[in-house]
Amino acid sequence: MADALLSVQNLSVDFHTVRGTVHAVRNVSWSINRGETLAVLGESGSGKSVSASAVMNILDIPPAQIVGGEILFEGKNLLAMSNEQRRAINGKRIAMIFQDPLSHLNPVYPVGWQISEMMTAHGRPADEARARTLELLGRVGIPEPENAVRKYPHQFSGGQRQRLMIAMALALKPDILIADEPTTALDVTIQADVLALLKELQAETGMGLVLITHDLGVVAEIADRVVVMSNGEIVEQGSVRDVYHAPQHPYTQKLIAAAPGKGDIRILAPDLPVLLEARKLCKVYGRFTALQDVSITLARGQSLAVVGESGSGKSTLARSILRLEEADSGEAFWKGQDLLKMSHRELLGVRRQIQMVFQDPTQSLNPRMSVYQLISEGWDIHNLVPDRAQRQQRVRELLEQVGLSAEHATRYPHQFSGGQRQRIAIARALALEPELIICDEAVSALDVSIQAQVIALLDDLRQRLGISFLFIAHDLGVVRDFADTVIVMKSGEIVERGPTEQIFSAPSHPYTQRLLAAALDPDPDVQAKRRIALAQA
Amino acid sequence: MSDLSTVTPAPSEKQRTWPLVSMLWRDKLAFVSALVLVVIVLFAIFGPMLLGDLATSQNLRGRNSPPFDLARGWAFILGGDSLGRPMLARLIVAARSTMLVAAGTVAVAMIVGATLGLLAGYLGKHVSQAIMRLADVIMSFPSLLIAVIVLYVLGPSIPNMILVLAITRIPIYLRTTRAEVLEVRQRMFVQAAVVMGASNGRIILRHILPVVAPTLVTIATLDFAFVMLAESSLSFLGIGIQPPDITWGLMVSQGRPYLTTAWWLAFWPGLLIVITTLSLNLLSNWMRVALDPAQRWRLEARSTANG
Amino acid sequence: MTKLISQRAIASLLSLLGLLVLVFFLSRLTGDPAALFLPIDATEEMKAQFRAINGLDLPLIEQFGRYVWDFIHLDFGESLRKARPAIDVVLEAYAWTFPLALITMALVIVASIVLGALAAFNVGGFFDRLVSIVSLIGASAPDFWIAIVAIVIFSINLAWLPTSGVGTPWHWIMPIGVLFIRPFGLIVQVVRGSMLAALTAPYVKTARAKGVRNLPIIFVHTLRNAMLPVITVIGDQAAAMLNGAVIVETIFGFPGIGKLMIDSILQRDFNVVLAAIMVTAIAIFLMNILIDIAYGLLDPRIRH
Amino acid sequence: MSAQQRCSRLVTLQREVELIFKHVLVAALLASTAVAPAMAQSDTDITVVLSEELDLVEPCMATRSNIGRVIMQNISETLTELDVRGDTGLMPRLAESWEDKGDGTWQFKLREGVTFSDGSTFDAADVKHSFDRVFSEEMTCESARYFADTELTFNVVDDHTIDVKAEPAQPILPLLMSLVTIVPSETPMEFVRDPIGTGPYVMSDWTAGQQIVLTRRDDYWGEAPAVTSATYLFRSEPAVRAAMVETGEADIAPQITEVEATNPATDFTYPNSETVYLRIDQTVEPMGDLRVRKALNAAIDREAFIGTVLAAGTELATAMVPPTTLGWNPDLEPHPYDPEQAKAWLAEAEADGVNVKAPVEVIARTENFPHVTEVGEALVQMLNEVGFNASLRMVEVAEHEQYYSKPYPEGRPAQLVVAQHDNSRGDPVFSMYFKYHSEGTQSGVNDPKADELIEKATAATDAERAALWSELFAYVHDEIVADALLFHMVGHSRVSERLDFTPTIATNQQLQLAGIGFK
Repeated sequence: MADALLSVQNLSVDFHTVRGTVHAVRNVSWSINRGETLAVLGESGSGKSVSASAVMNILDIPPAQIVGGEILFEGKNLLAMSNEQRRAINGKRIAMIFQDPLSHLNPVYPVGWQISEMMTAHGRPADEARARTLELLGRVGIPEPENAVRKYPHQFSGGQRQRLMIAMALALKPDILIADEPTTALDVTIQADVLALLKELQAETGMGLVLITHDLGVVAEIADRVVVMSNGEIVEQGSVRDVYHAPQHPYTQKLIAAAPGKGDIRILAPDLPVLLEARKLCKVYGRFTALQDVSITLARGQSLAVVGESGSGKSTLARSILRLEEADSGEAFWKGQDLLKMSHRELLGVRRQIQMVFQDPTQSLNPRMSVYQLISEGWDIHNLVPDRAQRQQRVRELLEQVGLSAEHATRYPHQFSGGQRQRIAIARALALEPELIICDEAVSALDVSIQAQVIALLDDLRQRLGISFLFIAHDLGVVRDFADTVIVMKSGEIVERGPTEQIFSAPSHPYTQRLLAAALDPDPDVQAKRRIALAQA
Repeated sequence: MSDLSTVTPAPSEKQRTWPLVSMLWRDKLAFVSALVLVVIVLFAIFGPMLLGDLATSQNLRGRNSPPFDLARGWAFILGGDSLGRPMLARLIVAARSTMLVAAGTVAVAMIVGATLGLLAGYLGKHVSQAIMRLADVIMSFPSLLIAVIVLYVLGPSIPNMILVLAITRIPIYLRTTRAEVLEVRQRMFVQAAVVMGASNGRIILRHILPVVAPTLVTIATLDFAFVMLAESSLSFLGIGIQPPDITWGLMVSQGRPYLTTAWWLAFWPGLLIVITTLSLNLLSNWMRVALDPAQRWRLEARSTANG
Repeated sequence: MTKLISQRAIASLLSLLGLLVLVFFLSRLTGDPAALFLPIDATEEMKAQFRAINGLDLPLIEQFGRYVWDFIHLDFGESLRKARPAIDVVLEAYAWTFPLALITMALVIVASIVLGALAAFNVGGFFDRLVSIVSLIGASAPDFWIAIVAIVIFSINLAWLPTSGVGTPWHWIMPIGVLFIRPFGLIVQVVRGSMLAALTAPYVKTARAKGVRNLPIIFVHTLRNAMLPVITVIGDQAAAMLNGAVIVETIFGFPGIGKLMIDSILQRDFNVVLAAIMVTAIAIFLMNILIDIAYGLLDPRIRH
Repeated sequence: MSAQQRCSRLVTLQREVELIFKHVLVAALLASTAVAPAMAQSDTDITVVLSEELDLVEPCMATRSNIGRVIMQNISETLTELDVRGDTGLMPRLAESWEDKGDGTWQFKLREGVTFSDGSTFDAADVKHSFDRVFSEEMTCESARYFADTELTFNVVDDHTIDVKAEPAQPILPLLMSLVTIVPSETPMEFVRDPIGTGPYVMSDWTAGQQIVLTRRDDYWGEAPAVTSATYLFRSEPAVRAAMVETGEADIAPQITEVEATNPATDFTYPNSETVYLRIDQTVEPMGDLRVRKALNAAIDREAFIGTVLAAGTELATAMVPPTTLGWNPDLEPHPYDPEQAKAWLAEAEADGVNVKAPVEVIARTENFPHVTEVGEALVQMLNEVGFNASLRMVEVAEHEQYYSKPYPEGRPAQLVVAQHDNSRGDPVFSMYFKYHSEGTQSGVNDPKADELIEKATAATDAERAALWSELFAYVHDEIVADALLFHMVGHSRVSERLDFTPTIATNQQLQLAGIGFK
């Protein structure tokens, strides 16, 4: 370990907050050599990024404080070096790419300038940097590099932006590339492309790759070794196959078990009454068509999943039905009445019956309202449950229903974890006893272990209360576990629809096929097979 | 970066407010500022009651007595003014009108501006356009002309002064509120309220206003100082507060002719304006950091470093 | 961009008309210019004659109609007191206010951006506190106070600078200096605040990970991103300055628009007041366009 | 507006815009070269710093003091001239002599060999034209007010003789002639910007907002004055004006404040012909009662103001006009300060059912005279000490005018208007009608005897006139106690030590450059 190119040894980092000191990581050690790929796997709050940030000297000190350990690069302790010495290593010997390339690229400078700067900052002449930039852009697959250098980050797609970040990071052929959740914000097909590119480049340059991720699929796809982190500590490490097939630590076991897409597939009960029927919905923003002739039917007790990548129009569909946006044309019948033609007064009555759970509970819950206020607000609006004692009783019941306890009612959203917050959002939706709940990426932002719990909760509600679900998601595994019917959308149109079983086992549309192929399986062996199959195809 | 929230124990409400006070105590500058403001507010509340007569008792033959001379009693420690009244007593008594004008102006401007801003931000394009044009008109309307019109038509008095100054400050709040509302209305929890069927009024008051309020309060703090100075300038031009009302701004402008011969007439009230402004700004700077979870660590870190 | 500007032009024209109506009628509520133009013992006949000559005896609505008609023909009327076209009087004053505002704002912008940015980088440190406190003290001291003290110190005691007037560059130093203080204090704070937020932005992490030095991180990467709110405040301050600096102009005998405005308002010289407001409004409108262009230059996302 | 006019307006606009850019350029250039200020002035050039800019430099407006200070007897001259500081009385200027031809007609013999600064010769036609301008319907000349109810007929006898007939007869017509400036007969019937006169100076530059420069004429009819050129600057801040003389940027600063006037070598204090008083409106309770007015006067400790809030040298007033005025009554004594007596009078009045507790507003105008606010505050306190229910109200100029001049606002409370009145004209007629006649614009008096006295005095001449005025002064001061006369004010001027010049009471209205010498 000591002779590794980069090794983190017994690193401990504290964060000082007003509530006391948080041990962000404790005694973390890992190492990497050229040519290797190491995955650091963990859920949010596990401290998986902290050690990488310490390597790059980008921890905010304060509040962070390195309380122990050392980081050896070529045998020299980075932590003992001057800022100037570390600056010379950053970018040149060790480079880093980040989760959200849009915010990590400077929005006000052309990308060409930003890539060149990586070189000029390390003393390369400007003309050489310019030439190399064009070369790099070509290499990472950005079309028309001569034009692209003059463009700004916002003019590229998400996948292209991550390619730009990669081009920038690799400009000086670093020995080690640290990638912090590089594909998390990307669509599955793009994710596959970016991971493939990283692998290619690694093969070309022989660099070591440290990949920080929460996604078992990504680990299975790309990594040689994996370090599993939980609560700031390494709980398990080893080769990817060993860890997947024989996890030793209970946390790792739980994590692997929670990975979606392995349960039974649901089958839609026949002859249920139709609740919602949308016909030929269209919505156009300027030159962009968000919805084109989209028709769906949803029966009572059905859970209909709408799958698609970003920009496919799946959220617009939900928002149009809810009249959060006005569709340009089409009809949407709720129990035979056209929602789109209702007056505000008529709509108010229907609003009780259709509720929505949003993607990010941190944002969808008003931070200044207590849980009690959040849940009871719907009753205020619709003049329900006037009795105070009865209200408290109902809130208590709802909280218990979603797996929280009654004393949570007086707290505020920020005092809960992400999964708990989503439960509150669900309780809020349930308070109005709706017949349909629209879930817009309702579990996408959650950690896998929590995701599984929330899915289980929703499924339980569907069975017990007969609620219908319109389930919008991009994660096929989750859809497979929850939906009985699937609609696949692309560019505002429905390209395929059918029972879940059929979509997953015998997709007919090429796009559906591509989606399924690009989805990563947590099992490294399965993933290896897929990779070979994909390469042959 | 990882989200650390799940690692941190969820603190209770009590824990959340007390650290603010202890954080304030740790930042000595902000703490002193808060203390100064409390004292000034106390002056404003009790000053006229206790010192009202002392502050108005003239003595023509004992005018402009220099400061730091206890011969005429403690009230003259800061000197006497051009009518032989004790500066200290007058400064304390003037705190009330000064605060009244400043606070009144800021309150009126904020309430009117924020209301219009909320409407402009949340209601349709036409309302918004109309309100914004109105703001443009107010902004190009010279404040001096407003002052002269109001004072001519309604006469000089503290409420009218508040009216004049408030009119000129409304656009600041209006524009800020509108800009914030345009952003906040896109947030998920507002959409969630819409889905539940909440009315516009409910959304504005229950969901948007509480989010916009901290920004408004920050602006108000800074505006407070601006208003004191604006009021002083109007007095300088002869269209501001007039005796027998008394404010620090008026005292500065009345002391102006004596700047070279009896500096204390204009200096003390000027100093008080500076101190108040400084305290408000320091406190507001501190608050901006303290109330923003993304920046709070700066204070926490400093406090740990200090001890 | 052209579309934006033309939209803005229409909106501004509307505001301009609103302003015209408002100022025209409100100012006429404030008393009789004849009584102010003529001595206290002037006869009623003389006052009537003055009103007749200046058309003030007509019904208000007719006066307004005439004013608008002339206004459309670029005629802003005669000054009631100076027997000259109001617009000439105003533009003459503007010829002084404009360079004063321009030079002062240029200095303010440079100084506040450099100091504010450095203070933000040094947050909580000595330099940060020094900049904050000095700028705040400067910004919260009454300006006539500073102006007179400056004259006493620099003209009388030290005899370095002339007391007032506009003859030479030396004459400009004190007015600019006094005028500088308040916007500087304000903008320094805004720059600092905006920079503080920008310095926590993810792209700063990227730059640090790239091995970029501190100075380029502050002045190249962060500053440009932090400039948008600053530009807005600069715009507000510049607009205020285009309205003239009444106090500074009054004390330093600087023949600018602010002094003209307060004199004309107090003397009820309606035509000059209206012309001054119109010219200022147009100048502010043009400046707002400049600011919109500046937004676009600074931030490509706005441009596209 | 014709097309041509519009075109020229556009050209003007264009020129102004160019001017703006020129200033920017010049400022930038100058700032970069940073040359020390070089005042290219000869020893006999002087600089005068005035408190306000002139709106007009129009000869027929020369009785407005800020205009008169520049124009009067410097650019434009009058037929006669009142010696305000000495006792010579009325002196010849452009008229060499005058005589009363009876029947209201006065004949003036004009000086010969006088030329205007444009080269034309001064003759009787110019005099007639000058008066035609004053009475013209096309412009509002200030001097017209001195002839309010008088019809003047001009009869040009020959080039240098003119008969002026006044209807009704005007005994002080020659004195009034000292108020009307003479312009050439070519002068248009509108306000001019390039005044032409017969005076020793000609206006060589007027840069609006900055300066006016007068240069000495070589072809002046009289003795050539010592000052070759005078530059007038405008600064509204008294401290700045004083500082400018101190630093050598200016030579004369009329109207500095008493606070600034601290250097005996350069600072002069002199009566400035201004009288401050409280105008009482007798029509509103409780001011209709004589005892209340007496109490009011007795309540004011006038002496306390002098040397404190007001400058030492300020005199207590017993009349609306300064002591240099015709008929001034030396026997009158200021009302003594006697608060006990005041209280007694008030009690007496109250016993008779007068509501002495009715609110009384003391209305003063900001910037009316130095320390007006303090004066107001002190007055209110003094009134309240004897039992009035007084409060202070400071207003700006336009509003003050509303309260000061008729018609007074309806439904007003009792108002005491603090006002300052200037009469350096030598004859009380310019004051008494307005302030004490029941028809007077600022009068709060409605007393038949006062009316009668004023009318009689106005028509009388010489000793009788003086006696009548004296009687009137005594009557309004002692008998009806028409108002609360307070002070004859003093002015302060700072004069550079290199000048031989002593400012006097006349300096308020005019500043004759000819009277300035060099040491």
